[in-house]
Amino acid sequence: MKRRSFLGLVGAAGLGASLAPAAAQAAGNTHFTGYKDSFGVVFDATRCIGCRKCEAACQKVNDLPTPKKPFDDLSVLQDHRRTDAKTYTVINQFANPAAPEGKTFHKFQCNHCNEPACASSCFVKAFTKNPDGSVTYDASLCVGCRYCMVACPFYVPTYEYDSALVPKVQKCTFCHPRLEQGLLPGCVEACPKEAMLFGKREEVLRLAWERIRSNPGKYVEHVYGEHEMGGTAWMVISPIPFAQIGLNEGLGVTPAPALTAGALGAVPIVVGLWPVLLGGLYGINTMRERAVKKEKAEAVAAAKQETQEAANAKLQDELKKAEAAAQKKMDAEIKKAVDEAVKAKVAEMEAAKGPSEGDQKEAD
Amino acid sequence: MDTGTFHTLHDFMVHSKGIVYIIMGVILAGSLIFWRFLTAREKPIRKY
Amino acid sequence: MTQRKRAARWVGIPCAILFLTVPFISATASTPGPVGTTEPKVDAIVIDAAAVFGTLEQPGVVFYHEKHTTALEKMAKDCTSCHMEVEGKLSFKFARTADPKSKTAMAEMYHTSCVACHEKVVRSYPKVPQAAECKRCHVGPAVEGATVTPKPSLDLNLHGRHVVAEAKRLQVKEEESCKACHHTYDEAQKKLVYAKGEEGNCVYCHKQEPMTQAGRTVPTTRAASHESCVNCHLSTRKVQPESGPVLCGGCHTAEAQAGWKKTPETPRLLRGQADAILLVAGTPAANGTVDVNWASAGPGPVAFDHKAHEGFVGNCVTCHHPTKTGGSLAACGAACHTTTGSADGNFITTAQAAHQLGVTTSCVGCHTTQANARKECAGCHAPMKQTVLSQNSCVQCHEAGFPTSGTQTLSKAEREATAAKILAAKDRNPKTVPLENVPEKLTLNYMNEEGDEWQAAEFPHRKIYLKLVEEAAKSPMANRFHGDALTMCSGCHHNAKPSLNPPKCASCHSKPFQERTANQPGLKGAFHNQCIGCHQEMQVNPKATDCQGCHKPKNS
Amino acid sequence: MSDHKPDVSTFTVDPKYLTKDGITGLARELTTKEKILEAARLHPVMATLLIMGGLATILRFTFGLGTVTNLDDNNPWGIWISIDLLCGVALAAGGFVTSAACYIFGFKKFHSAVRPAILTAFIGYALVVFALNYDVGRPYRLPYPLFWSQGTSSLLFEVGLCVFLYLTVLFIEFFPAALEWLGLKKIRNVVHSLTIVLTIFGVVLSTLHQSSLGALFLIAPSKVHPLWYSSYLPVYFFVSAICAGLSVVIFEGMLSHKYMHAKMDKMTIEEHDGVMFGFAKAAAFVLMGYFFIKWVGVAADNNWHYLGTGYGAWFLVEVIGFVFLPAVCYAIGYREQNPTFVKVAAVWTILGIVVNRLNVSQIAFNWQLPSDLRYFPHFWEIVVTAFIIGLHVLLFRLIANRMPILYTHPDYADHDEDVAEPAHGGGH
Repeated sequence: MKRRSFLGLVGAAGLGASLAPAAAQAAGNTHFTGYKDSFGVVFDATRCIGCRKCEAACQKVNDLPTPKKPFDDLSVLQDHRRTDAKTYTVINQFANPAAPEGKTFHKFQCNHCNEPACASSCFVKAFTKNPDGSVTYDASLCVGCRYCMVACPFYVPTYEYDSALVPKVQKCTFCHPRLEQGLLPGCVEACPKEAMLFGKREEVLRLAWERIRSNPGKYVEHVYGEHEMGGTAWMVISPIPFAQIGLNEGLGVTPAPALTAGALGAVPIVVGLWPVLLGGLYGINTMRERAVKKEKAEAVAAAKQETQEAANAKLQDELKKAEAAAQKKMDAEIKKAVDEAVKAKVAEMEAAKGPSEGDQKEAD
Repeated sequence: MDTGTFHTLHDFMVHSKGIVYIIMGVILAGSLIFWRFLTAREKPIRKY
Repeated sequence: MTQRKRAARWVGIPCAILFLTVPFISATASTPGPVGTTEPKVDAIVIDAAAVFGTLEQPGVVFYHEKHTTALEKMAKDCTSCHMEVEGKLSFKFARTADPKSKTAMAEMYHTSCVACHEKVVRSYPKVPQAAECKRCHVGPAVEGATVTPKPSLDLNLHGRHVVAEAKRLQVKEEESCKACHHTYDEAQKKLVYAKGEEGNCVYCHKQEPMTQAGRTVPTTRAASHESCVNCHLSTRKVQPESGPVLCGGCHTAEAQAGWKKTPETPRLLRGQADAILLVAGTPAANGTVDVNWASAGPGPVAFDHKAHEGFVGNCVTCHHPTKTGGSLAACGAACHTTTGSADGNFITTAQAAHQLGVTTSCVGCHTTQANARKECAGCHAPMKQTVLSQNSCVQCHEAGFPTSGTQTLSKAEREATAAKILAAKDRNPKTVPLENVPEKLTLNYMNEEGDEWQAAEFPHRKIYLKLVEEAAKSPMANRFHGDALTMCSGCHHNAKPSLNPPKCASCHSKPFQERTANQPGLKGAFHNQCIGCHQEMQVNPKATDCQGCHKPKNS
Repeated sequence: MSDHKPDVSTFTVDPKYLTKDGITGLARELTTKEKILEAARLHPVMATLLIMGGLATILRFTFGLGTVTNLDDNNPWGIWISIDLLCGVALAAGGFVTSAACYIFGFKKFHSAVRPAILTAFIGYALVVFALNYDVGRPYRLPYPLFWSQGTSSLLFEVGLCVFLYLTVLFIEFFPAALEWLGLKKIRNVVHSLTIVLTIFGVVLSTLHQSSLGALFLIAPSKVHPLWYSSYLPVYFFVSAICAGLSVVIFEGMLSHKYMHAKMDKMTIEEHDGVMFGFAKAAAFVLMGYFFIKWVGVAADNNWHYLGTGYGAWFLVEVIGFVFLPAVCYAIGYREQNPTFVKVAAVWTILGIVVNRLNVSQIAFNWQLPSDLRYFPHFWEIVVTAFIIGLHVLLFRLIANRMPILYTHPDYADHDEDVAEPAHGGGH
């Protein structure tokens, strides 16, 4: 387990403060300011002349395929182009009547957000915000879901749609490998006009504002990317409103992870409370059912008993009646039998008297 | 560089949500076990 | 059966609710969509006169004035078809001289007049909107502001032409023709009178919004100018063929304005101003005298060439600008921009009024704007920072050699004389360095690295220098303010002390993006920004992306 | 009301495969040959779908997404996500809704609806996962987020985890049917005793991933039209999924009664009207609640002015035409006890859910892009989606024709009395 995860676990257990004070961070009130001393670039649209040297350099240092039209063919600037899996940066031309030759250019590439939406959206952590300011992509983790492309407010990540089984997401890397060697990004180095001001982000931001302030009227008084989506490493200063050089001015300043923090925060609460609520509902229902069942059972029992008793009573009654009837019958039978016996005796006696009239007569 | 502090909100969230997911697993298992513990004696008591 | 009936009723009710609510919601919800992209027409007038009485049920009517005048002309009709004439002057209100008192009366007036005419002309113009076709006229303020772009202005040359014309018309001497237009309001007589020597610019009294002054409403610039100019042009037209424009397009398009005649000489307008005056910080008095306390008078007085500026600027109002409620031709520091500021001057002090950047009404602000406006100057001037005044620039205007302590009272005549003397002594010739100090060609041979695509550029140093000198010589301002011969060098050889042996570019510009000098370009950036930036600003070849215009490819 | 009598004439399975006992519908032991023959019996439309689907599969896995889809760098998600995933999951909500109603909320009279609903949901979820294999670039890495590299800050991780767990739960819930079919009494009883726990887990997991599917779009406020983007998106998705679940159970019952009537037992047939009207009542009420909270979202972000635009009109069509009106239709159906209204409302609601999911993920998504950069599905994308839907129907029929789904297995009829008692059982 990584040290960070371990400390986090300890922190979660409430011991973090005492064991590792350095790691203790309260989320509710913590403000993340990004990597100190990370690099940044300010693209100065007043300087860019649309020579496409940066595009050529980018293709060269990143070993990208050679495009159909050569880089010195400036007619492509007429179309509004975007980057693709084989191009990490493009220059686009925009009309600006006030500029020399009536044109202003904008260089499009990954802006390397301070809080990258691609990284925040990636479900396999394929994107990393590096301490040097670059946002890089690890193809060995990528599943190819393209949620990063949905999430990116700048439409930066591109995809190898022509690859059937091993497509990669492609985007500008800020020449992360070159930065590590102490070299400048390819495009920055190639620009004949130094239209890209490279340095520590904080420093180039300060210098950008210095340029704006010391040339009143030359620039729109805003550094695009200073606060957009929580700030980006690549920023733009422009002589005309940013919307007119193809930038979305309505992005807001909320960093991407903060946009989803609320929804993610609700997840554990649902997990924690739903079983309680549902268990409770279930409990209430079974209890009610049980109560109903019990009542029913008792009612049945009572009814049964009542019936039994009624039946018993009736039986008794019947028995008594039957007994009485039997007695009566018996009495009648006895009486009848007695009467018959008496009659028979009398008849016998009469018969006995016959041979001896005298007897019979005597018997009457 | 990795001193245990976070420079970006993203890093912080990956870390903290990771722990929260573990806690969620614990909650699901724990609530089940606790419910069993809670109701285990109901049967005998009901035999009045 | 009843079951089915009941069910039908249940279906009917929600459907009815749906049909009733959906249009209502869509009608009330405002649609933030793009504004009309149609080309604004100069003669489009939005008629929403009834709006002063409250919200209108219909959007305003967009009325194309020129379309109507053309149509009327074809029918041999004139302005009086729509505009009423009072005392020989047209009222520029439609079909009335005074406004009705209620919204309905106003609307009724327009509807009756417009519709009556449209009904009459429907045979010749079958497409004209008719009575019931509300939406064809009430299309809303889609052409907002169209009628005032671009605003015509009466510069000194045009003013001069009017002076001559008015003198001829009124048959008076030229200097007496002012009364034709200039007036003030006399409260005692309660009428407009001409006051000699008090002529000012129209906008000092006639503002964008109607202003109340002395209990009466002063018409807006728009109303006043249309009433005065157009009526005068119309009446002149009756007696002579040549007169000023009377239709919208005659004044309100850039093409028309460019076609206005110009006299070769622009006459000066004399209102008692000095040719040159010494501007000095102190307490001004009414007669032009200034009490100066030299100890607190700042960096020395300025000798101001008023006469020359009249010619450069071409009008009075650029410097003698109107204020919210008035304006005057008095000296800046006299009443408004005093040394400590006053409410009349919006608490802008003399020093601020002279030095403020980013405005055209201050001395320095106007000078920097001028330097950037011409493409021949912009190569050097556009990249110069314009947020602070450089420390060396004070002496360009502020004269040395004046006392630094004690007090003095300077009369207007003394100030004029001193200024004239100082200005006469100024060297206004173009200054150049000896050509042997200007290298003919430079090869910027810093491109030895492997992988460099191009060969080093050959830089025609002297040719460029001479071209710049030639262009600058055409500008009196440049001749006056390019302090010495080396000034021209510092356009490129900046940030170092001007010298005939300036430091090499590479001594400052080397590797880019060094932490402590990050806003200082590297060598490649410095060259390209300097050369390309200047070529772009001065609109000269080679163009920005023409690499081969300067460099040869390495493999050739 | 009139659907009671078994109508063998509309039953599609060849009567020779039926036993004489038409009520239980238990098939007699078939010969292997008969089994193959039966499996191969397909409607021509279905057969075409399967062939085309197979073709699409081959194309997808040989030439890549670029060949079979109109997806591009601006539009990374097409109808495979919008319909197969978003609609698929929402419409499979019947499983948790029905089992919760029956086992937790105590509506025992819905008992006969549980098994078909669980089966529908199980097949639904299984096919969602199946369809994802087409859409994601490297389907063989689908277990990565669960077992290899957990991107816990992603809503998609949450969705993935829950769908995986819920699929497992649904499988176990469905398992008894298979075990009964196989006659494995002992295991069946053990699994069966888990019913309540599984139901609760199911509700928890469904709440989470149904809502999280909506929350997926929370990260792109600049891309989704303001009328559809709301911080309430997760709530909307969850509540509308309940409506979808209820409607699907009604719809599925409707179809089963039409085509598989002979497979039903007396209880299922007798309970059918009760289930239908009970669910109609619930759906009407939930839909109306959903209708109200949709307006809360509009009010919360003060998006009223958008209602006057084209998107606003479309929003009104969705919210009034596909939420309010079906709710009213359900209500009329319930009040008048009119099955036609209920059935119409069920189909209407299902369409409404599809409209909503398409709106959020396609129509209102990338709304600021010029129309030539917008997405429209490719022919093969539609084929694959239709193929997945066809598979669903096929699998349902295949299983419901064999296993005790629409009837109670006679061996376990008496067990149903205690089905509502929990496994860990404290109930008694």
